[in-house]
Amino acid sequence: MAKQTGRGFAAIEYPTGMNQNGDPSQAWIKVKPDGRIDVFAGTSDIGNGSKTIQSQIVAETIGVPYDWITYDNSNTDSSPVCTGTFASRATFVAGKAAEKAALAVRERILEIAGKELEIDPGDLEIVDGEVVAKGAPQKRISVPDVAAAATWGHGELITGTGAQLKPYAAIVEPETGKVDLPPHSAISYAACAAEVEVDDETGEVRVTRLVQCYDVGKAINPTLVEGQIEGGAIQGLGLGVLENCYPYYPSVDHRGGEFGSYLAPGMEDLPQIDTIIIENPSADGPYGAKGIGEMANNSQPPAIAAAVYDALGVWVTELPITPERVLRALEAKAAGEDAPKREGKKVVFDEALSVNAVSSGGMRFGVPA
Amino acid sequence: MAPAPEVLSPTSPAEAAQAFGDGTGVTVVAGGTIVLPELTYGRLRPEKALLLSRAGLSGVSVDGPTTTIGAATPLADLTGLPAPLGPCTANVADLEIRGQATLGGNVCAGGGADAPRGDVQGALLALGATARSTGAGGEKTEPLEAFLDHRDGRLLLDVSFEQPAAGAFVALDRPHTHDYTALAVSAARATDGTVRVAATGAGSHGQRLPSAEAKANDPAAAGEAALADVSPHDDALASAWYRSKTLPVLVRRALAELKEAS
Amino acid sequence: MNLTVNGRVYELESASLTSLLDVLREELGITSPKAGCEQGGCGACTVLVDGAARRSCLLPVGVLNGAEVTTVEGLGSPDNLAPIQQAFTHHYAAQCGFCTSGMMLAAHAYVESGGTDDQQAITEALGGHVCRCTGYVKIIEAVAAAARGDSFDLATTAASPGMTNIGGVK
Amino acid sequence: MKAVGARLPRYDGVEHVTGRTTFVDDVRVPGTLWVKALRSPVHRADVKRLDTSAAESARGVHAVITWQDVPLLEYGHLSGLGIPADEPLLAKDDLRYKGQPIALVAAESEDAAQAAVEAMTLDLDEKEPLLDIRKAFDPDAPVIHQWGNWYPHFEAEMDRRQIRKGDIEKAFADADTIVQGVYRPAAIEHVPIETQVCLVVPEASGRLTIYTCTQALYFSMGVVAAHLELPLNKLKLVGGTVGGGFGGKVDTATETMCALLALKSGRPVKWRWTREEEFLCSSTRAPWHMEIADAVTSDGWILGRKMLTLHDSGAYARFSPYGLTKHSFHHTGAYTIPNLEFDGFVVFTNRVPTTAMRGFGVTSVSFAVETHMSRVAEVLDLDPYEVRLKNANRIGDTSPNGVVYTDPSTVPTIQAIADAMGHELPADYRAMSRHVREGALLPQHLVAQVGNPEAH
Repeated sequence: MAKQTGRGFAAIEYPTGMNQNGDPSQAWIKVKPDGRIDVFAGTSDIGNGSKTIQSQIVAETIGVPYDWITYDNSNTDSSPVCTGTFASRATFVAGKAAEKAALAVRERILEIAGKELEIDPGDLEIVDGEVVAKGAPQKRISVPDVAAAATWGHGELITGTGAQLKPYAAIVEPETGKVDLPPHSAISYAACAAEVEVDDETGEVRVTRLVQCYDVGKAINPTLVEGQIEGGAIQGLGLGVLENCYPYYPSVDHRGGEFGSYLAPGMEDLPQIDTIIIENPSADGPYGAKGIGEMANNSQPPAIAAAVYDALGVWVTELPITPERVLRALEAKAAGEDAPKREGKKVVFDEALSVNAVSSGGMRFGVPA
Repeated sequence: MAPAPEVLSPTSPAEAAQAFGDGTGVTVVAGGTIVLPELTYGRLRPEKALLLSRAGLSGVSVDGPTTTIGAATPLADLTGLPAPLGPCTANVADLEIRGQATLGGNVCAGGGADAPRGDVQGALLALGATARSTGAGGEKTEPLEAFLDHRDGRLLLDVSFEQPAAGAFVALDRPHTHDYTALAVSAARATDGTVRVAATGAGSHGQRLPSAEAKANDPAAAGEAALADVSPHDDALASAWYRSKTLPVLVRRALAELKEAS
Repeated sequence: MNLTVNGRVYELESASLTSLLDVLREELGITSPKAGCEQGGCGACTVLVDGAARRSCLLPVGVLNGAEVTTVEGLGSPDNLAPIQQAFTHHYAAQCGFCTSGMMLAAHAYVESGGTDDQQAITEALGGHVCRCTGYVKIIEAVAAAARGDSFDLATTAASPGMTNIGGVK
Repeated sequence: MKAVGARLPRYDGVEHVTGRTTFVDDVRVPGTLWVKALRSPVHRADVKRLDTSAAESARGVHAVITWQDVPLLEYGHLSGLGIPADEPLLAKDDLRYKGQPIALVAAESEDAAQAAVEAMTLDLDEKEPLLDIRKAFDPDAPVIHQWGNWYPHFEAEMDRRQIRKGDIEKAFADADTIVQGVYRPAAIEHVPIETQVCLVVPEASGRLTIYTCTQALYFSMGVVAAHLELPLNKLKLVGGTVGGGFGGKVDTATETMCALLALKSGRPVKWRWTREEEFLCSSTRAPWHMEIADAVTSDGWILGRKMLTLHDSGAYARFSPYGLTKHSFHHTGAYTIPNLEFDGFVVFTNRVPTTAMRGFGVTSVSFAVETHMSRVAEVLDLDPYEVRLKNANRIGDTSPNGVVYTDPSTVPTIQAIADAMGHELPADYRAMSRHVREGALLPQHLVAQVGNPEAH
């Protein structure tokens, strides 16, 4: 019995917002007569925290406390359009719409406050729910008083709308894949090192540590960013070593219909996780934010595969890296059958998996040389 | 739609035996961890259900060298017992399931749809346990091995075994509290020196590994020999190939652990 | 038969083989226990039965006559959160919130039974509960904090261990 | 007080910890019927006969629907982008995957609905399924989809997604070594703890209120309206609070069918998938087959990459063409490779349709590209961090699609991990930045592409 340990590394990038863009989101805001803020948006919160993030963006942008915000994404009668919560777009795209709507509201608050205070709106700012003259803080009016003035003096609830849409980037040359516009308006970056412990007699792989670095643009709420990164890390671990709907695919036999046979990661799979956050702001996201949700499970599988190689000297390139696949690779190695085929300057791994070995001629992968 | 089942809640072992009768059409609900999903999913529509929770079939008693465990004893009550049974029960599912799942339910479990069940069968076989059950022809006490072959139609009352001189339990460790163990091996050395080795996950229920037992003094040889005793299968958790590769490892590790414990 | 749920006694109409989960959700309208799998595999339906954490989807209500059941509704209210609820809030242990009720009740039972802040012990107690969102880090932090008896500032949330922010780039 | 950048509590945190968040399954409407589905028991078959009459007359049953009840049977997930539809809402003439819905029942209880499903008669002519995407192109492969075994509707009606850049022949001719490998991630389940669920209430006004767990309210509203041929003022989708999605709830899996049952029965109907249905019948993350050959120099430059991707779409297209396109745009990973030849195919098989999942299209290519990078380093006997740092994309480099990168962070993220792991980097690698290439970092093969979208 021998437990072998190994380390592996990977670096990745991921587009934020929908591929090729063309995905609108919008926010509508109204200010109640007492200054409390209602935000209407169409973004589903799937646990990612978009209710929280968009509320924070609105609070910050207008200049009022977070707990003044009511966020309503509950139905299509009262919600503006949002393409949806996917493609890491709920903060990056829909959050930008919320920022724009809040800017419009802020502008109208300052306009009305300017009339009330008889000061040019350009000389006013909003701090903690108070409209204050720049350089003359004694001249002030609270946002609730402005909202009341708007309602009873101007006959309006202060409102603002904002929309975010990057135009669709069409593929203009189908032969080359060339696009007419950037196909995504921000890219996030990450890198990951994995440490594993492998039982070389049973093939069981345990991921013991993940050290990760993410460029998140700007962490609107660092706690929620951590939640995305940690949740992603363990899903990436699942992809790497545990999960498979069809354990013997392309055979579809033995598909698991219960938690007892589908290996979703559990608490005991949790490795030590160390994370480094970089904030390299994006030009298009709210406050420079990029989407963090999706990429969070992309860097671990290749880092784990490299760590398994480091531990055992075998490459397992079919995921997940199951105990069975590890043992089969070790057997091939012991039989001297795992080495890549060398032919001239070519080094060819995984020949048996290739279409060249499996297809009866319908599909080939040819390499010039 | 099926009519509502008759539900009986006996309050003593005798009442339970009587209610069970010859077992025809009776669904036994002990902890419920296996039966309830079958009911919920509509795969099981019993005519008559027997709830064992108040039947007085729960508890561990020790009489000299002999330990007797009531069939309705929750697995959580057994995790502190010596190896192999203690660590084996501790390896079943999670704290909450162990608090509810019973020894009898585990011994009587058929194979699951996707994976093996009946984790404790191997440990009890290694202990040379006997099973006391009722059903057609009345009460009967017999070796667990014999009982496992004709469980259907029997109501398990309790199992008994002599505490071994030493025991060991080894399982594939792919860590999942919410799945079944793909393969586990139990070994025990009785006070008379007899070594018994048994596996769960290598067949439709737990089984002794006589070829391994014959070479118990040489763990590596015993591991290889064990393959002669099993015909492993593919399921969602592991292939037959993988089970046949790891059974020798687990047998060897269990026997090595047993040596150390002796 | 009757059942005490969150301190209130109910006379039940459901058949004996009905799961406790169905009784709570469908007969009594108590919806915090979730039907995540009805196989005992996820833990989203966990409630306390006479103080012990149990999967309500696996319990036939017929065996529970006279039992005391506690759901999250019985732990604390929005104005008066129980310590474990405060811990889950402060440590951001709930993302989508679907596994949260079961997870918290298991955690509550763990803490009440004298559980410590040891990660391995927490994992042993809660390990059968599946959360797909959080990666468990913050759940473990929350349970450990509750076990230590920390007090919680609910206006803010805690950073995870092992997090470093190095700001911008060259 | 700052809100942005602050560790504020979750907006709905107190609701979550008090069990008061209302998920779809927690909405209570009196008189709600339960829904159960007749699903395909086989991977592939022609339907010879479907008889639902026994179900329709069964006790407690209020409505049964089949394909005949759907005003517009086929509406594609990407119809909004002009991509044609291929998937019927309910199976009509043939069954393409095990678990495909054929008919649905709304009845007064879960048991009654299940019993009615079991009373239906389904006669099938079972056929040989196609399951291995590598064999889909073979002359002897069964043809399982009306469009053939792979998707034929990319721009200009191409049957593949292509990327071409630079001179691939020259890159491979100039290479010191060619490293080739195959990468195959599996299908996985999304496993939200809340399974697919929907409740539809027919209102007195003639509108339908649809309580939904969709990740995309407007998208799902459009799908329902299209199938039902209803204007949007007839629909109100209520949602926005979802018990985990991860991409699987972008599919509008239940809403349309429940709407049809609500219209037909005049009663509220609820369909909550069992966990078993979720595991066996819901869409999955796709398995992919990727082959990469890199033309590399002995000192670790990647001159060119040739890549073949087969994307296992399952029985229907759903979002797969979108996913493959995204995949193709990122097939160089975080690196600048000036000569490229990428061919990707969306391949149909007789398994559940695959769909979006966290990292859609890119998770697969990240695994392939990065494992391949580790192999390249190993074959060349070079440090895996250094090979990556050298080829890492810089400001001014050009992407596979001819876009100039403006703010890549690849270099700093790699350096940060090297530091954290105590991995010693030589001084020149430590000094690297993300800025525009120059000097030793601008070898001849990279010159033409710097700052030049036309070098595409």
